[in-house]
Amino acid sequence: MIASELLAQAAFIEGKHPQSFPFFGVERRGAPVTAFTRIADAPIPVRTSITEPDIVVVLDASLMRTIRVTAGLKKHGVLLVNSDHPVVGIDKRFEGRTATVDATGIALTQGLGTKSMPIVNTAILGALARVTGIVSLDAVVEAIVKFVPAKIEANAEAAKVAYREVQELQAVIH
Amino acid sequence: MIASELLAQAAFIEGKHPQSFPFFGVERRGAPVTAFTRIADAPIPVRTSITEPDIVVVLDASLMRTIRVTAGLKKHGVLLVNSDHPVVGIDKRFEGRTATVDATGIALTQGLGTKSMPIVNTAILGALARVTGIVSLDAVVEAIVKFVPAKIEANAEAAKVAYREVQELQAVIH
Amino acid sequence: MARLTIPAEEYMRSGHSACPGCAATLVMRYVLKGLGPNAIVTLPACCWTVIGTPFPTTALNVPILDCAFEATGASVSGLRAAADALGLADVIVVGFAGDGGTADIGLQALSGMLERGTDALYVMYDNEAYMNTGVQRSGATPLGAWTTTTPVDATSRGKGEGKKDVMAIVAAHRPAYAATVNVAFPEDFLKRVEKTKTIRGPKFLHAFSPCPPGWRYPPEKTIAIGRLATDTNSFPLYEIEGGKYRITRKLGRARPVAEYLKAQGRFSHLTDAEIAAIQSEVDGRWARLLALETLG
Amino acid sequence: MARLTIPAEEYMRSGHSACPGCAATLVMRYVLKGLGPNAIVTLPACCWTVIGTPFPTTALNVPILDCAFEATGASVSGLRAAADALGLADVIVVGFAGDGGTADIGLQALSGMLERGTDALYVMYDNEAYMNTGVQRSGATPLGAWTTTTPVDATSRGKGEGKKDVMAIVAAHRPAYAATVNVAFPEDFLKRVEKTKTIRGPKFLHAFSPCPPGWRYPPEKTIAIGRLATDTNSFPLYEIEGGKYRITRKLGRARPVAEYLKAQGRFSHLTDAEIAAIQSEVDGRWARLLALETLG
Amino acid sequence: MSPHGHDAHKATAYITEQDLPERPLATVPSDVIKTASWRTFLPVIHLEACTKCYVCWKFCPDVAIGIDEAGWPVVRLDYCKGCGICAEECKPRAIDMVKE
Amino acid sequence: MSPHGHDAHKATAYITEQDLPERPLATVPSDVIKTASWRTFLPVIHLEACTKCYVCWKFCPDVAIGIDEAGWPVVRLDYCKGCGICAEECKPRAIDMVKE
Amino acid sequence: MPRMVLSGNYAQSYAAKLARVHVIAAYPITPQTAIVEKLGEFVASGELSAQFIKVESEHSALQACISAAALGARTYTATSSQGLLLMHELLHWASGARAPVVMGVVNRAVAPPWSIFTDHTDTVAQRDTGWIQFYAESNQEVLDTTLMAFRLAEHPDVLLPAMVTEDAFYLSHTVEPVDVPTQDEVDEFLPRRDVRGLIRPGAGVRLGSFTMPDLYEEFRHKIARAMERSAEVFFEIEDDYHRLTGRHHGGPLPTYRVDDADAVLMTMGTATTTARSVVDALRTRGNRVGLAKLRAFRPFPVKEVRQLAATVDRIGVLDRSFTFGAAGAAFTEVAAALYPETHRPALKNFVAGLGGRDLTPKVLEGMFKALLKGDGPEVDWPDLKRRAEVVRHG
Amino acid sequence: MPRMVLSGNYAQSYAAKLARVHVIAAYPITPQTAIVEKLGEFVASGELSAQFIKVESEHSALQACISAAALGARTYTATSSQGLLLMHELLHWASGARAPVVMGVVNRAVAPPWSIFTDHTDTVAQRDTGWIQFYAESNQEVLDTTLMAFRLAEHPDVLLPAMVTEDAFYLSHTVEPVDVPTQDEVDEFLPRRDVRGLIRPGAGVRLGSFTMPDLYEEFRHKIARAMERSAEVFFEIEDDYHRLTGRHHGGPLPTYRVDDADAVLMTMGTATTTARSVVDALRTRGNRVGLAKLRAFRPFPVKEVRQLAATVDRIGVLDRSFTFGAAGAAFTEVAAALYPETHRPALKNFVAGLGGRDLTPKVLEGMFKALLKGDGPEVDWPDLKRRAEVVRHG
Ligand SMILES: Cc1ncc(C[n+]2csc(CCOP(=O)(O)OP(=O)(O)O)c2C)c(N)n1
Ligand SMILES: Cc1ncc(C[n+]2csc(CCOP(=O)(O)OP(=O)(O)O)c2C)c(N)n1
Ligand code: SF4
Ligand code: SF4
Ligand code: SF4
Ligand code: SF4
Repeated sequence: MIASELLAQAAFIEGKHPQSFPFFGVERRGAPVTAFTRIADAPIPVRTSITEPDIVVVLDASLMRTIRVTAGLKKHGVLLVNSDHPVVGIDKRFEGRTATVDATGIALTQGLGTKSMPIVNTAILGALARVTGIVSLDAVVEAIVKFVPAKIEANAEAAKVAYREVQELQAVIH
Repeated sequence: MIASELLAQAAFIEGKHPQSFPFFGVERRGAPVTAFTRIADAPIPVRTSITEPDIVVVLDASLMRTIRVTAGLKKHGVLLVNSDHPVVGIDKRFEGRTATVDATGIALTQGLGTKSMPIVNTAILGALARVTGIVSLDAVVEAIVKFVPAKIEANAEAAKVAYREVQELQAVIH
Repeated sequence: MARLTIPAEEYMRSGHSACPGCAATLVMRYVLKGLGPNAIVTLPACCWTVIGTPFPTTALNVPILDCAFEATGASVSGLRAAADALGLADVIVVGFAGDGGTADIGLQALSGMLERGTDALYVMYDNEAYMNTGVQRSGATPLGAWTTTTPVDATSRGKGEGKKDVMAIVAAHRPAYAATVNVAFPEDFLKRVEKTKTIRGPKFLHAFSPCPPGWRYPPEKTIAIGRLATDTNSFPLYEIEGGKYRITRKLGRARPVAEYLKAQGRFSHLTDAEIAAIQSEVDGRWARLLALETLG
Repeated sequence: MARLTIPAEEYMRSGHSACPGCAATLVMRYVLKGLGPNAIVTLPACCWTVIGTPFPTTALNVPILDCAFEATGASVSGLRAAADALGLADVIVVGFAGDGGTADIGLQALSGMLERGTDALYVMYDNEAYMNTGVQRSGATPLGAWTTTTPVDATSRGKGEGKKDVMAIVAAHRPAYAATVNVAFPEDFLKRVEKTKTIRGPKFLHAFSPCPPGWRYPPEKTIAIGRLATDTNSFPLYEIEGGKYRITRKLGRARPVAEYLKAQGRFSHLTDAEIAAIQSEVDGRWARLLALETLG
Repeated sequence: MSPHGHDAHKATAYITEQDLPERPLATVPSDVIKTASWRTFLPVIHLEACTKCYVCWKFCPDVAIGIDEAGWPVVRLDYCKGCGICAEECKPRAIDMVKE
Repeated sequence: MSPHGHDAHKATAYITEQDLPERPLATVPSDVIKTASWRTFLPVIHLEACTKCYVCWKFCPDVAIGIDEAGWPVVRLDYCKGCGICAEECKPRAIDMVKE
Repeated sequence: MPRMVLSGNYAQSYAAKLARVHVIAAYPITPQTAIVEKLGEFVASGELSAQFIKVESEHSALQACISAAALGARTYTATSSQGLLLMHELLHWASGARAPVVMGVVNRAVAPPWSIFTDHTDTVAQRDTGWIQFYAESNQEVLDTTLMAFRLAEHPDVLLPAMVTEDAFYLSHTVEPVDVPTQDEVDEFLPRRDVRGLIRPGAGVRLGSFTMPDLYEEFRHKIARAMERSAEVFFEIEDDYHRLTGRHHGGPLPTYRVDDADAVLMTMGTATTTARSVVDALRTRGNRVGLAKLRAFRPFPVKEVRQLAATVDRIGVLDRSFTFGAAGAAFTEVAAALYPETHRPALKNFVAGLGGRDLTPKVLEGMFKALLKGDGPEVDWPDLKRRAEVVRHG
Repeated sequence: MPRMVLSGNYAQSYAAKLARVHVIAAYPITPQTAIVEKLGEFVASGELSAQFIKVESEHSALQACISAAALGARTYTATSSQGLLLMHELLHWASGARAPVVMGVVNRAVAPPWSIFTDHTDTVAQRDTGWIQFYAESNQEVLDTTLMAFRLAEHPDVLLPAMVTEDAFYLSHTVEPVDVPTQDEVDEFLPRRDVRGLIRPGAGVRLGSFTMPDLYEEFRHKIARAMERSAEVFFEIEDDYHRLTGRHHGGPLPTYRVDDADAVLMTMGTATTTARSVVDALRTRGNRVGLAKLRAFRPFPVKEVRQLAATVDRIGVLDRSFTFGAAGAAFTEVAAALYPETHRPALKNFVAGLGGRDLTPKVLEGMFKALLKGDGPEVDWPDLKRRAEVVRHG
């Protein structure tokens, strides 16, 4: 279950109306993919891709070498990146908040996935909960318990650790 | 090539506009079939089955045991039957002319088909030419020469013999 | 009643529309005699679509479900699944198709049925061409045979390719049971059919089905030609059970294939050399069959 | 340049969209290396439709003609006929399809191509499931393998049916040539491909094509697993020419099939008893192959 | 005017849309159709030669040989199409095909 | 916002209907698409251990091993997806996979 | 009635499960795959007692369903795009045989060129096959309509196959909250199938005979009448469903803010949701616009379209497909339906959103504006990427 | 130009032969069989130098043609009914790949129940597939139109597949005199195919790639424009053909005695011939009636229909097929075409002649009379066999 769908489940647990969907190229493992999630208090009134997100989550920082992940991101939005070091100088035009979490490291510590294919979904959600408050950590953990088919403990733990360890860049460095 | 199509070719040779088509059940060998031919001096202005023919030709007299072949036949039309004996008492309402020809006998004499499956098409056409004059014997023979794939001589001869031997019932016997 | 060598019950009715002398009717008659009243027949486009007589009449005492020409195997699986889901366990599902509907356009659906292991009987009556549409070549038309699409002509000597070996294709799927049957040998035919009732899984019968107009021979010769086919090893009778081949009718010495070929108009153009080539092909296939039998 | 054991020319380009470690790319790469620049590839729906990269890019240096999923064999015959009619005799027509597109939905078109004797090469790259749609069972999925439609579960132990024997089905059509090839043995692979260039008529290659995400193993193991498949007799290498079988890679002693199975997540649920059953199935098939080789 | 077997249903009660079942479901036994009209030659069984082997019964494609109470084969005249198989296969040659 | 390989054509001149060929005929070589972004680990070849056997070249699914003028294998960084086959198959273990 | 976060695909699977289908036969195709995988799981885990036929093609899938239905089974299949096209012969077959098969379709573009994204060509091109067609806007509607489709298809006055479609990815892969009825509720709404008159073991009957010209036309007319009746029956069914679940999706042509509207846009599928918010936005800005959702495309809601047109002066019809050599299919049928009316609104056809092109609020707003202005061509492709220059031919 | 007595089927075969097709791939089906058998004979006898592919299904037949066409071959196939339906996926494919395949179709009813007789459902149901469609009235028209279809399909401004249809038995098996052009004449009219831009040995190109949402719609629009252009190109081609052979069949919508007509019947295929004689008969009796033949159904002749309607007050459209849940397809499209017109004739739809039901002068006369009277339902099945009693449902 991909992160965006789990996020939707967590939001739902909190009584929100989530809408979540992948932008589906004909995905091949390892190829970069995009997914969108909308969360609102009432049913979502649109069914289109999101071109101007409030929050961008990057699960693989290496993509940032070739792709401008902040394209469309609202000026005062949030960028959350899976990375073991602070990411800087991404986009001079971006004035929002940036946070990083070593989701890969956390996942591997929890035994999620393999070295070449770590499964970082749950860790990143923990971090997202902390940085944005859009869902609570409790809801994330409950969603994990309900919908993750295997290694529930480890996944829940990954979310919790990430929640603790996520680093927000205190100042926007240009 | 079935008799109706050969008739069309003969009529065409004489400068007429024929239109000929089978009523096609999903024919199985041996099952009775029907075909229609229209012949005119100008293109035929209808494309429907013929329900009120001027001429009815019966290639297998045994059908007359179960089927009223004169159904629809115009009151003063012509009925031509392949039979080795005069056919009588067919239909009291029918007031037209009736003729018979032993096309089976002629075909077998000419070596056309087998005893259980004689090929009577060409013989019957010869008789038809004589009884109705709708096409000439010459045209029938020419059509045979041009379009019959095998035993051309024998087929032509069958037409000629039938032309000679066809019997018209002199009086309509009720 | 008197001593009959095959069951007396008739599930095929008179009044059907087959050509005089048609063997496809006997295939149906024997199959149903063997299976009894629990059969449900699914029928794609083929001569039998017409033989079965037009609406509102029907020539069988068991149900017929018409299906698309190319979909017999799928129809069979659908019926089986429905019977199982509805608790109609006794139903015997029968797919009954011609060689064109089996070897060509319906091969995939048959393959699917075999692969997924549907418990049912598939009967291919093999008149070696598309007869319903007026004698066009099928994959199962034998080498050298005339059809309207394999004309005999300056550049063409009847069919240029060999007969598709449907039994070998079926065997490659490792079905529960497969056998060749021939209407000229009704008792043997019935034995095979009855055997299918005792075996679970996909079963296949390849039924030889001479066709007077399509093969160009007089209708009374249907049985004689059927006999010749087997007696010349042109159509050997064998079964395959759990992968094991067994020849069910072994001849002392096969008669020359020329006898079989010469009885039919569709082969009348063949030269002696061509006949000899066919003979050696038949011999080769027979030798292979014997070898397969020993293979086990 | 240095001493290479297979041709240096590349007809497959970088930049393609295959998963890391995908063997289907190597199958294409080797096939085209063997055939050279006169190949025209017709491609049904399969992973390669995507691997080949989206419009306006293309990953081959030779033409690709996309065709309907189920119609590769027909597309091949169409291209061959056109090439012949237009005097493009040098063209080598290649149908390149997955196992689903060959053994299931495309079987009929393949059978047609074989039966009518089209002079062309058909390559089935066998990743043993529908991978493009995300790992569903195909006829060619082996017994016991997990796929999304053969779940491992209380009532279900992966695929319940055996692997469809496409080579046997092809062989039943008596093609001009058929062979199994394996990307783990590139030199042998190239030999087979090059041989197809010397033979007229329908040719078939069954190419083993491990798939990391579908088979659940790390991408670097693709070649190792390919090797194991052949070294355990799970995927023996052999050819069939004019009906004669020849094993092209004979082992002293095969390794236990468990080694092959245990390297893959899709088999990780198998019990020892289940593995033993698979072993005996593999042994049986190998014995039969040896017997077929002696048959001639 | 279309005098063949396929018109047999005209003998039935299916004439208007309202007569038809909602689905195209045929239910009338085909033996309402008499196929005698297909016949040119008729099999005549000479019982004195008949051995009651029932080969004729077995091989008749039209189920047009019946067996009477005494065990004799009888031709069901309504249905025999005259293919001649019975006569051909009858070993003791007890059947003749005669032109009607 | 859809940052994967399938957007590579955005780098090409195909933008409006008028740029397109009448038929859906693709003509741009796929190597305009750089698949480096798929990679997590990078193969590093230690030439001192390399025997020039070219196993790495043979088995690379992405044609991402080139051979330089001196006959040494080189990783084409733009295309290598980091599958690790080269490292796995290199007998003398001349290739390491290193996290980028 | 539990509420779950489900994708459109899972909404299909849950509906089929709740309908207690007897037989499922389906073949994978993106983006339908999850429907079938989920059903496979239900069967494998024993949650659903059904026969799952693993077919080798969509053609076989539908034949298997038709044959199973002939024996009395409740059957379900699902497909998309090429798979649906491959079924075409059997789509005709299902209606001719009066087999009440229910099918989920994920609307996806047709090849070539290949595309797996939303486009209505696949189902629109089946408009002549005698299937009832519903287009869904949300996953809730997918689930509810599928359940209604079973009851409608099997209704003795109908006996026709029915499909429920959902836009690729916009529904198929989008998760959102869905109220899922309980098994008891569904059992009440949708009792076991009534199979009187079908083929029965032991009976000398035949379904599908060769039929002569004297009766074939009459069988066609029976289908025509059954299709007409289905429109009426659907109202009853929707009311029943409403009573049971409290949900009503508004019949074949639900409307939104049309009462005083100067211009109404007619949409199918997910474009409706976004269009609705555009209506609200435009209304806030003083534009009197409204929306009509073509939920049932077959039978075509002629009466409802006429009713709507009676009070509106401009109607735009948005087709997410295009019939070459004609116009968008919905547009054509709307125009034909309104032909004999005395009040005839100006009609415009918008062709957009093909092959997965996003139908953004902006594009939809443009349509409303063009409607209000009344300019532009009769058939417009408003979102095409074009250059100003002269078109090169050839 | 020799005159021969030919069936409609042979008219197809002669046209394909005269077109010097490179590749033929076809599968037998009644009543198309003779087309292919005859072509087979031409090839076997050496009269035609072409590759004849003996396929195992119609699906494969069309794929073989599409692939052959991609390499530059002129290709021909022929089918009917179920065969055409089975091709459906590939019908879409041919237009998407812009393959100028020419196909002869014998219009036959679709199963179940089985019927081999005339009915237009098979081709009408392909109206959304992007094929050019011509319906022929006579064997002469079959031959002439097929030759024109080759040139039209291959025209660089068009590049679309085209089908020429003929009614089962009424043309397919009916022999009548036909003027057959000489090979020289045809060679002049129809030069070898221009194959620039197609796939070529040695080139790294690909036809049919996966395409993302940013460009798919644009390819569809290209097809739409090509289809539009084909209407114009056809006029040129027909003029050329006329210059060469002296024959002109009157464009996409030839009319007969419509100038002062109070009522006009629109027909497709062979019903036209009989209807024409009915027009004459009624005219003799003082009824001002006329006839329009819908010769081209795709592209639909919107302009010509509008022109016709400008001067006529009542139009009847005869459909030899019926779209369940809507109306006859031709009727629907005529109504849609006339929707925006100011002068709007009363329209009536006659559905008749299905499954081989004879369209007799009497039935056709009834239609004219109903038109003139202006009574009866909007959509009428005038020749249905019904009882007076109340209809039983279910
Ligand atoms: C899709 C499709 N294509 C073609 C046909 C026409 N058709 C009906 S029966 C038949 C031939 C059947 O041949 P075979 O299966 O050998 O049976 P036979 O007629 O010889 O008994 C054909 C081609 C059809 N009904 N459907
Ligand atoms: C008629 C049709 N049905 C289904 C599909 C969807 N589909 C595309 S590729 C594919 C699986 C292909 O499997 P396989 O041939 O084994 O090749 P692989 O993807 O494994 O390489 C499927 C089911 C399709 N394109 N067309
Ligand atoms: S054509 Fe042949 S198979 Fe068909 S009914 Fe006649 S004899 Fe039988
Ligand atoms: S899914 Fe498997 S076969 Fe397909 S591209 Fe990926 S590795 Fe290759
Ligand atoms: S496999 Fe290793 S030793 Fe061989 S060429 Fe490559 S790096 Fe060198
Ligand atoms: S890691 Fe894989 S893709 Fe990269 S060079 Fe090695 S084999 Fe090629």
